[in-house]
Amino acid sequence: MLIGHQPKDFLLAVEGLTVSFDGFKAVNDLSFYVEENEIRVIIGPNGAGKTTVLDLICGKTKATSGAIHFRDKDLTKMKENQIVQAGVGRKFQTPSIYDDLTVFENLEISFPRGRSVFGALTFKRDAIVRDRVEEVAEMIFLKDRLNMSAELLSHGQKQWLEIGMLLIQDPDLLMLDEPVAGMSVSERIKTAELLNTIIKNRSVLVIEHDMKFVEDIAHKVTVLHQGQILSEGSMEKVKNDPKVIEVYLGH
Amino acid sequence: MSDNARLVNRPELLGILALAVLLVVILPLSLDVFRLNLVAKYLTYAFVAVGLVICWGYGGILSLGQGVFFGLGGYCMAMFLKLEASSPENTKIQSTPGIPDFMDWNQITSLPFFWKPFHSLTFTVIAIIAVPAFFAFVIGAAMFKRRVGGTYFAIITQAVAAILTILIVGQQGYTGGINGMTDLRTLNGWDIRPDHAKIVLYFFEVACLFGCIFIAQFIRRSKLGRILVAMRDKEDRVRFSGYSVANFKIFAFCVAAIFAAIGGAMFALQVGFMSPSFVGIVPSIEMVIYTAVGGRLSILGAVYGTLLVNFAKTSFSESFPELWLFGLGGLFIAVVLAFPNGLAGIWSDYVQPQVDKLLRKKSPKNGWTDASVADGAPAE
Amino acid sequence: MFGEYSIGDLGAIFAMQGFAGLILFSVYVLMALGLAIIFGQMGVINMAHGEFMILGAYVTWLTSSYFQTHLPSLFSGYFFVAMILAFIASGALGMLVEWALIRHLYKRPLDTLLATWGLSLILQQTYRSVFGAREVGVELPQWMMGSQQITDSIEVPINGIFVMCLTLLITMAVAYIMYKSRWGRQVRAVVQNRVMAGAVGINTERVDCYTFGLGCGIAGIAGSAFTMIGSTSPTSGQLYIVDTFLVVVFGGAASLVGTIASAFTISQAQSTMEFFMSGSMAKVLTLLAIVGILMLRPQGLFALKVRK
Amino acid sequence: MSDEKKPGLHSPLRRKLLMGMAALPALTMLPRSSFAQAPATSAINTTGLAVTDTEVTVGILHSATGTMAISETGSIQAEKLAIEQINAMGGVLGRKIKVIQEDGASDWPTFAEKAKKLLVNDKVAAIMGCWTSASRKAVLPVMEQYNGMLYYPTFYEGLEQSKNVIYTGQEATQQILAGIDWITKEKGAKSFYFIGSDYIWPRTSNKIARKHIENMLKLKVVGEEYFPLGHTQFNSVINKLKLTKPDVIFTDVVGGSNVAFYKQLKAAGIDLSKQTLLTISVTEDEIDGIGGENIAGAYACMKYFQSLKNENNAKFVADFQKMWGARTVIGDVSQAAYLGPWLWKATVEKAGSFDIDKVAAASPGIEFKGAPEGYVRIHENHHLWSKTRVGKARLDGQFDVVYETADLVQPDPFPKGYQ
Repeated sequence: MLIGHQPKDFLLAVEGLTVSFDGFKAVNDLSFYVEENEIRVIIGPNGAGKTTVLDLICGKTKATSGAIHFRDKDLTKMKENQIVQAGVGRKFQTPSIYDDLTVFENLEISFPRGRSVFGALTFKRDAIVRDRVEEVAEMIFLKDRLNMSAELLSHGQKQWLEIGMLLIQDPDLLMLDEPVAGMSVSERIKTAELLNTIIKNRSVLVIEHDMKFVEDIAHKVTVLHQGQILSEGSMEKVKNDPKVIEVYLGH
Repeated sequence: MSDNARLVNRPELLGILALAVLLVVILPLSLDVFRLNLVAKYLTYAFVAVGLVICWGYGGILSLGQGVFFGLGGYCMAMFLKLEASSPENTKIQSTPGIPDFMDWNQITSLPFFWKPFHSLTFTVIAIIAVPAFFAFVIGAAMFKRRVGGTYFAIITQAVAAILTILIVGQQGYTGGINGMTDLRTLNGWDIRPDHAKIVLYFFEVACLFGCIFIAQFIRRSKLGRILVAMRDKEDRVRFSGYSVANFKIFAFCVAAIFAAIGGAMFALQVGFMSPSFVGIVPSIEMVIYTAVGGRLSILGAVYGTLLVNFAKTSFSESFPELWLFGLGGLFIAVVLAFPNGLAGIWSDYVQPQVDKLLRKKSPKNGWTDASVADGAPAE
Repeated sequence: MFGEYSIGDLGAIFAMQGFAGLILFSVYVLMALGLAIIFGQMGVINMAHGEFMILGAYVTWLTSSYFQTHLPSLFSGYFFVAMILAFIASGALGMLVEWALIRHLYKRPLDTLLATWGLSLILQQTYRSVFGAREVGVELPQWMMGSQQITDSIEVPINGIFVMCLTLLITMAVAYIMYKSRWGRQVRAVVQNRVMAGAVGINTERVDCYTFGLGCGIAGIAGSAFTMIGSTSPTSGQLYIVDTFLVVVFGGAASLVGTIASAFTISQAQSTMEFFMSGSMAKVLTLLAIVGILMLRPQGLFALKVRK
Repeated sequence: MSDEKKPGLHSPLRRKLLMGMAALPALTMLPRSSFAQAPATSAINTTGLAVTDTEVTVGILHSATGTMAISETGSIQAEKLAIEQINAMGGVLGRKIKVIQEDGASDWPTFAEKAKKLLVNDKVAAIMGCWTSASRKAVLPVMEQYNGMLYYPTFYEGLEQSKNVIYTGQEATQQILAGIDWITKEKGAKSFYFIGSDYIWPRTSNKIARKHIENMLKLKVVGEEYFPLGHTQFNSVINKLKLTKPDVIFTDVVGGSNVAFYKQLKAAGIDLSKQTLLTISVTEDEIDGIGGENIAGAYACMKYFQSLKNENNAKFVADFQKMWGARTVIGDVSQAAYLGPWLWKATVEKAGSFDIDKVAAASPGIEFKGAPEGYVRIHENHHLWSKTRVGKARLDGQFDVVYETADLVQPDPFPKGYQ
């Protein structure tokens, strides 16, 4: 919009982003900007293209047209692992962890060192790694389960573990896809607490349905509808936008 | 080195020692040279099986073309040996002495350029590793960078095996055709055919096999091993933890290819010839079954599986040739349906608990399982 | 090489060569259809596909022997009976195999590959024990032999025409079953979302079983038809397996149109190249080209870009 | 000793001859302590072979499983028949032949492994076996290293000669040249088209045929095509045949490809009663699978056909079918395999010893007058002198013998001017 030519002022600048699947435009000419240390929540009805936006940013899906700038890098031209290395972390909707490994190993793999083939071969589990893993494990309430096989964790614990895996990566932009979905009430509370601690000092992009939760954390809300932005701004502003009300009540 | 980087834990160490005792002491003492040479032949396949543990068991990449690499390694070795066996004195009845006999039969009058470097043993040894690694890299890079995996990859490796077989058979002037390269005699002047040479070669091979086992074990215990497991499980997650999944797959595939090639080279030395019948689809799939029988996640299991299947093949086909195919077919099905972790799975599910029980009774403080659980963990 | 022939000669040869390509095309489609259903719709790699074909061939041989000795007057029509029997035999065996083996392995596609390979070994040895190691010669009714003169210099083999018609018929039948019938919708529903399909009342296990049976049954018909042009021995099935898989994969596994298109491309390429170079090199080049293209376009010729 | 138990096994004349041959060394070498007594084991076996006072062990090494089982079954049957007949006549040097059969499983290293087992563990006095060139090439170094004796039955490409092998089939020049000469004269052929499977035997055979046709007969070869083993689609090459219209199609396609080739040839309207086709790879065994109606009219160039009319053969065919079933057919290789045990017996008896070196040295000049193909003799180069014949395929899967060379053809495994 205003300063689209100087994306450096934003951490993330999405401009004119379009992707079509076999003619169907899941995301259509979408533009939005995320600042440093901003918490942005994307809401919208099912099929609005929310998850697709995250897929596009993290490189899982290739854009048909448009640009995604992260600091001074064009993410549309990079591979997934390069995007991660540039500082973008992504949590999936369903917990995506390694069932065959222990909690410790799950976290260790996400530790940002030894990511090349040779690096992985010569990787040593030294004090730095161990301390960091333990620190993160403490944050995600799994400190006493480090040696447990991850497949034995409960659903909520798996969600936490994945959040922990992101945390240990220390990304500048954290993308969370429905982090509290499928959790029990007590787990939800703990998760909100957890998220509140980890979103400090970084930008966060969250997809969430739980409005209470959204209201708690969001700096700014973007409402997506049919692949396009319906409304954008503070929670207060969005809530009172007649277009938003129509879409939500229409359902 | 910190405790986590320890190469083997206690049960594994015992397993390796047991295998070493079997291969280095028991078999050589109890078998005559003929049988020992058979074991040596089986062990050449064990190299392939160990490679498949890394590539298939850990990496989840099922290659049905390991015969290609076994063949490439074997042919590299055989080319060197054949050149040595084709000295001008040995081949003076040919129209062009000094070139391999099959070239002479095919009216080739001078050594083709790509044969010439194989006069050098050093070059040959490098080629045994480098040629298959290069092929595996090219195939792997092309496939994995484009996210071809699973069944597609298996089918394409099969096609590669088919292509190479047809090429070798068709280009008989350069490759010996369907007969392969036969009558290999000496290695740098040292006759590889007599019994004492077979015994020396056997121990050399066992040493190389242990070398490969240790390399495989090192890979398995490194973070790379855990990444392979992670990849097999949730490929996308690994990618979004910042790793290039393709590179790791290429690496695993190349390691498997190199192991297979070493096995092939050993085969040429042990058996004294190399032929396209090891390159094709059927032998390639049989090599997979060795790994499956041993347990696709167990390096030592792969060796035992190879020995067991081949021993069964030899003895069955001696007494009941008809039953053998039923047996082999049944083995494939049984391993897949009932024992997906093969011998190693049977061992850890049924035998080891009994052993543990016995050991615990004797010395309650010295539990193996404690060691294995704690291993790989930070707190110790 | 063409200098010494007249234009008419050359025209005739090219016409016949085009026809040879069409026959090869039909053969590939017949081979691949059953596999395309099994691999494309169910994701199962059936390495015993060739053996199911050979079962059809043996059934044809048995039928022909029976008609020769018991019903010689009806011999000219036995082939149709044989094809139906081949379909039933292979289909029934397929359903049995699905029930006993495949259904336990749907979540492990690579393991189906190993298990069905084991099955293929067992079937081969069974054929060898029952029918002997040697090839059996299937005698054809007189009307299926020889060729049809189209012009003075163009003639086409009758069994080639027969295979082409059969292929057309079966392709149409399969297309109808998969895309128009209620059952076909069920199959596709199960492919797309097994849990959901089960939830809306589709008996997914039965659909799987019938789908596998249908694929194997078509393999049986293909085997029956191939007695006209190929050999029938316990190991003949293995000759087809790589080609068949490549046709299916090259086409893009989930698409019948893709399978047909890829069969067409491969057969035309192969038959054209065979005309200009030795059969061995033609084969190598064809395979290389397929592998090369698959490396560049791993999803095959006809795969849709879908939203995951 | 048990000679009389099977009366009529051979004609009386030949039986006397064989008896004489068997008795000769016994008479010359051993003390005549008793009429029926066999020579002492220590005298006739100085190298530790598996020979006892009553038995001698011989190996049979063929593929009973795998793709080659189709072809090799006939050889196994013929060898077992010959051995049973020899045992019925009293065996070799008074010792019954005991057979150890091993399965090569169509896999060349397995052949080498089993050959080694037979020689090293079982210490067999001779091995009847191998079929493909590849299996022979794999076994050859083993035979030479451990000094064994192999009787190899298949017609093959030549370019080989070993002290440790007797080649009872024809080498390429023996099989091909006379046939090509005859067909050229008979049909006034001017042009030839070669079609073969892609491996060493067809390529070498075709090379020899080409040299003969181009250099000796001054005629033309208008095409030469090879297909991978197991290839089943021949429509393109059939079109090329239609384009080039050769006088003679010369084929050496093997295995399952054979069936496909002839079926498609017939379907394409190439009538073998009008188009001359000469094959060197189709015996009665192959026609079983191809179907007589698909190949009737083709000419095959072999040294033996089941329909051959002579006393020996009538007897052989009757015995063979009695042992293995009335519908069993006998091809060229089966007959050659049948020669192996008989030639070995004759050689051992001439040498008066089972020792390999003595048997190898005694081999040249050994005759076998009871051969179904007629008289054969071992050449200095360990191949057989034998006649070449051309047969014309009939509808019932048999051949009419239309030509045979007047004399035995000399084996020439390293033919000058053909390499």
